[in-house]
Amino acid sequence: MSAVDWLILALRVLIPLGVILTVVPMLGWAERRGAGLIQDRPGPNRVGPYGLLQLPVDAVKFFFKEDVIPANSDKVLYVLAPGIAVFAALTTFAVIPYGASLPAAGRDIPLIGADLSIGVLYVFALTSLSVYGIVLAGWASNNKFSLMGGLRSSAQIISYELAMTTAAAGVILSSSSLRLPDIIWAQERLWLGFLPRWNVVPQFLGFVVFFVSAFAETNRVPFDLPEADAELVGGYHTEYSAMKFAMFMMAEYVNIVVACALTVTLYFGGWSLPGFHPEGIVGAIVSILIFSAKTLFFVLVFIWVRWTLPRFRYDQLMRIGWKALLPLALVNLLWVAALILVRWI
Amino acid sequence: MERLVFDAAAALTILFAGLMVMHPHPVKSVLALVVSFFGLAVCYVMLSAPFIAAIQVIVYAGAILVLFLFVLMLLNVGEETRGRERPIQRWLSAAALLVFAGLLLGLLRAHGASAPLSFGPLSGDVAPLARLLFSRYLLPFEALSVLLLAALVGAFVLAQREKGA
Amino acid sequence: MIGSIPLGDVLLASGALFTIGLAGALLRRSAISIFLSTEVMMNAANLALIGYGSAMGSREGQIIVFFIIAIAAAEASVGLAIFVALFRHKETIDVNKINLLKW
Amino acid sequence: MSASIPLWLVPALPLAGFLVNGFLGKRLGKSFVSAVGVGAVGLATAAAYARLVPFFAGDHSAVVERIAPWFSAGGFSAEIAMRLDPLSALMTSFVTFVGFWIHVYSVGYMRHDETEAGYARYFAYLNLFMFAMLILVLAQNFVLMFVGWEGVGLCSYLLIGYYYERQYAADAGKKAFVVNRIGDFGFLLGMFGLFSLFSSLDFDRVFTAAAADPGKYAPYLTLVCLCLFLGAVGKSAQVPLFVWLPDAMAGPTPVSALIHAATMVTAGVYMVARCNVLFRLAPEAMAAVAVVGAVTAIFAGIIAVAQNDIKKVLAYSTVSQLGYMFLACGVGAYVAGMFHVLTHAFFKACLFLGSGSVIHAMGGEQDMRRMGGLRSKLPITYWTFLIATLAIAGIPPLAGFFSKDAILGSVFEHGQYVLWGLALFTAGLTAFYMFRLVSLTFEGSFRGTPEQEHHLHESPPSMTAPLVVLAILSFVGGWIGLPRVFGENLDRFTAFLSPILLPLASAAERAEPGLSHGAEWLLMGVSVAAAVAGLLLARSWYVRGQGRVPDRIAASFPAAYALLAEKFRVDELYGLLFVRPFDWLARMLWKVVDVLVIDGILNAGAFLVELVGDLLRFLQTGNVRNYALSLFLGLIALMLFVIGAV
Repeated sequence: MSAVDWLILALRVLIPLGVILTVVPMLGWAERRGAGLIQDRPGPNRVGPYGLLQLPVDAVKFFFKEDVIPANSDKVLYVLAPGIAVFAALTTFAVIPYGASLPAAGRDIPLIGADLSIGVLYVFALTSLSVYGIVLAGWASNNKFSLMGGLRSSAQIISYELAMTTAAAGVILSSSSLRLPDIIWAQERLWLGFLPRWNVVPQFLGFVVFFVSAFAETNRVPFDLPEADAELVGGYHTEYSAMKFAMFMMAEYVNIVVACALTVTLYFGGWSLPGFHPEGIVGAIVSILIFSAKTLFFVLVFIWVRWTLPRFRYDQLMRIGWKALLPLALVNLLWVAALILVRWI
Repeated sequence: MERLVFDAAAALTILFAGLMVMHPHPVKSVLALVVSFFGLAVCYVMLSAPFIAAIQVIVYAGAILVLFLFVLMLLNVGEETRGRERPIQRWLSAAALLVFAGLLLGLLRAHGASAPLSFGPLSGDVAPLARLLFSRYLLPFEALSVLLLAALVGAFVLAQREKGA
Repeated sequence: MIGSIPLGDVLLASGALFTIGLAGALLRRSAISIFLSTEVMMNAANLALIGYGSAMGSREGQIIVFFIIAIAAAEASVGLAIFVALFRHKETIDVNKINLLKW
Repeated sequence: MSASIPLWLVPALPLAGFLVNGFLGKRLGKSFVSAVGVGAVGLATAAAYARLVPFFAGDHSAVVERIAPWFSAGGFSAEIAMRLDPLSALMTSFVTFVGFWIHVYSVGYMRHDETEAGYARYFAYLNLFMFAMLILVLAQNFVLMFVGWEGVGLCSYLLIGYYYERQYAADAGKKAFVVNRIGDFGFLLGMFGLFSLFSSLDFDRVFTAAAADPGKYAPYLTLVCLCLFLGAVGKSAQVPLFVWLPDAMAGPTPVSALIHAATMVTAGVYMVARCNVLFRLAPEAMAAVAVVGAVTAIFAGIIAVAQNDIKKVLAYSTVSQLGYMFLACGVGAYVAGMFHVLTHAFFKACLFLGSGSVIHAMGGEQDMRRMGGLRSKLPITYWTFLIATLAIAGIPPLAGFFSKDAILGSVFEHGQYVLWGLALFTAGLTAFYMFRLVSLTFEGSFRGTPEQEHHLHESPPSMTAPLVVLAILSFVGGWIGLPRVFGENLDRFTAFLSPILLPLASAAERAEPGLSHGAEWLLMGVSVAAAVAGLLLARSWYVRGQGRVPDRIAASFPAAYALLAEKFRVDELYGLLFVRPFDWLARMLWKVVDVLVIDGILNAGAFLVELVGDLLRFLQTGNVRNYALSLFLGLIALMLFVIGAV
């Protein structure tokens, strides 16, 4: 590999990373503005136009607040936990294609961090690792509320991962590949001349299960039991403050972005649009924009849901996971298998 | 290059496995094992078994060890206490382990096994593996699914609180 | 990928891992630690299987490992349920204190 | 001859009756049980006679009907096959006939004193007996015959112990069974011997082979025949195995009549006659048969004199008469023996049924000393009983005279004068004790309680009808075999049976008429004289003398009388010789072998296991890690072993 190749690889990976890290604080702003919108109140509007400068102010605040490490906590793990959370969230993005290939420097550069043959599995592997951040945070804090949050998180994520994977298995089945670019390519065309060949059409049930599970996986309302502020003060991050707390916040938003990107990739054709054939640099840029738009839409749905729905009880959460979503995912899988059997897809 | 990565990952695996055994606190043990298994997954990738590597991370790190952690936290198990026990178990175990390790080393040395792996026909693709799994090994696969169901029911029954208790 | 990993490395790693797991199983007192150690041993075997499979150009090693991992999952769930039930009765999972079957 | 009715139907019908009564009888009620029980045997009789009448009238050659292969093992095979030849035809004719009338009699006899279950059980067993007896008689090979042989033994046991709630009846059944086992053992040994000699147990093949090459088999046949005869001795209650028959009177009286007088006990005679081809080649065995028969005849006759139980007298009389039959067989006069079997079946059945009628009237009383003067109260019983008594005593022209005379004549003819003397004395003895019985029972005045006297009544028609039928046959039954002195062609019985039961070769070689007419008349006169003498003596002592003379004799020789009254104490002797030693042996086996040795070994084993367990249990530390360590040590050992092996 030449130096150019290395450079391209680095850019391929680092640019989206940078974008995400930039976008995430903006999501914090968007969430608060969205909350204001939905709850009929202003939200942040004092610092800068539309409160946009709130972001750097908050960042500065996080940097300079006192970083408290509780006594009797497990210091190493306490410090490690938020790192794990952010790391697991960010690395997931590596296999998600964020655009069509870019012709540049005499090469056809795929717009993806790492084109793994087991892309989907990689995503799930890292998602399952993300639970460690929360669990460890809960345990290391040596705090009852934190521990409860950690416990809830571990049980919840394992439970919903089942439904999520099973729903995704339907997509894998219909695309007969674990590579995410393959999955996108499989959704490129039209059905009957007008219907986009997106997986969401035949597998709407699967999409619903996947998306609902994504809420649980990211610990978002209505499944934010690990931090449930009404019961557990702050859940697993009760003891955290300053930058470490910021890292948990960041991990949460990165997770949301990744979950949405994945949803888009699996069910909504990723960067593709029916009738759109990316050509050249412009095509690549357009594809990136399409992907970003789709992802942003689902991120806004996340925010919308957060300020709309109440929180479930823990037993309700478990019941939905095991008795509703998992069976539905299985039904979806059977349905896809049947469709393949009769050669409709 | 591959050998270097493999050896590094293997060293990491062994190091953290050792840490897991040494550490008196079960929670730390589990965490050490997570790292160790992560290293093992890297080893699998290097041995052109990416699917197994992914499964390793998803099932072991993502499910089994989380379950361990869950139980440890639920039971709030603390550090191992040094109970009174006859030392014969320790000494005999240590001696036997030394003998065993010596035997393994001897066997490795005697039977070479220094030949490099031939990766020729093997690619990291999942499809051939799936084909094998769903054709020749279909019956074990189905049996396994029954086993998992049985384990599910069994675990449920075992962990259920006894009625009236 | 170009194969340049000697089988000996794989087997050495596998053997070392197995011995470590064995040591843990023999020397630890916490039932969960022993259980973890057996997992290590199982993974050592997995590593050897994958190594041999690759060396022989066969995928059957991976198939076996796949099965082993699935069985390990079943085993872990039942085993942990047993520990939970045990802990409820004995308030401990120290195997030195669990000796109801003593003569 | 195409048979319209298959032979197997004859035993099958009683079997069906047994199955119905045995399994359903309890719920069906007495009338239904009677109908099934009597009907099955009646139909069997009808079926048998449908075959027998043409057989008697026409061709007498043997017919074999093969029904099914039974089993086959190695070189041995047996089939279920039935044989109709003059001998089996004769047996079948009276077994079915007498059996049928005894069934009829049983309806009256058993009706009142049994529960429905007991009644059904009784008829079921009786039908089963008929089945077994007919199998025995009709069998074509020794194996099937043995089935019938054991079957009748079983039924005998079951029916003797019919009143099983009474200790003595149960004991009597057991005794009969055990004693019969000794005989059956002999029979089995004989069968084994035959098979090793002839490689077959089929009658035709065995007898043909034996007849074809006498010199080859003769040396072995003595032993084989003695073994077979041991079986006959057991079944037919000969010395020394006769002890069970008197005790067998514990069963219901019709059973005594059917099984222990008319049919089953003659099976031994039938078997010896059936094997006459073999016995003929074994003169020593024949001699044994003759001597045993003669000794039994006189021995049982003497005992009968001093018995007071009406059924016991008849039982010993039966033993004695069976001795006669064997005596005849022993001297080679198989025809005479079978002739006596036939006539004996009639008059002895009649006598037993008559005694049953008496017992019935007396309300269960069997002691003759409490009877007397029943003649007027039970006229039909009395007259039929008298006819049968005259028949057994050998008064011409009744049935017994001809058969007994044929035996005596044959014995004399063969030059066995000692045996002849014994037989002649027995004839007189027979007349004596039978008239003693008649006198004590029917003559004189009633000696029982007033209650019993009030209860006295003639039996119902179902009981008297068989009596009359059998009495008539006791009268005329002998006329089918008139001796030569009355005319050359009158002995149809001999003519009928002679194809099967050839006279002894030695006798055949001699001049055809062994005895002159004069000698024959003389012999006849002597036997009649002996009978009449016994008869008159009994009348004078017991009717006119009121029993004073015998009392005086008994008083003069108390020891001898006691010995006689106690049946020569044979039972006690056997008790001393066999029962006690076996008892002791069993006790030893129990106390020493079982308790000390076997239990000791067992307990020692258990103790050892316990000891080892006590030591080894310390390995059971209950500590999982110890177990894991031992597992691991085992692994190392295994590895070392494998490395060493490679």
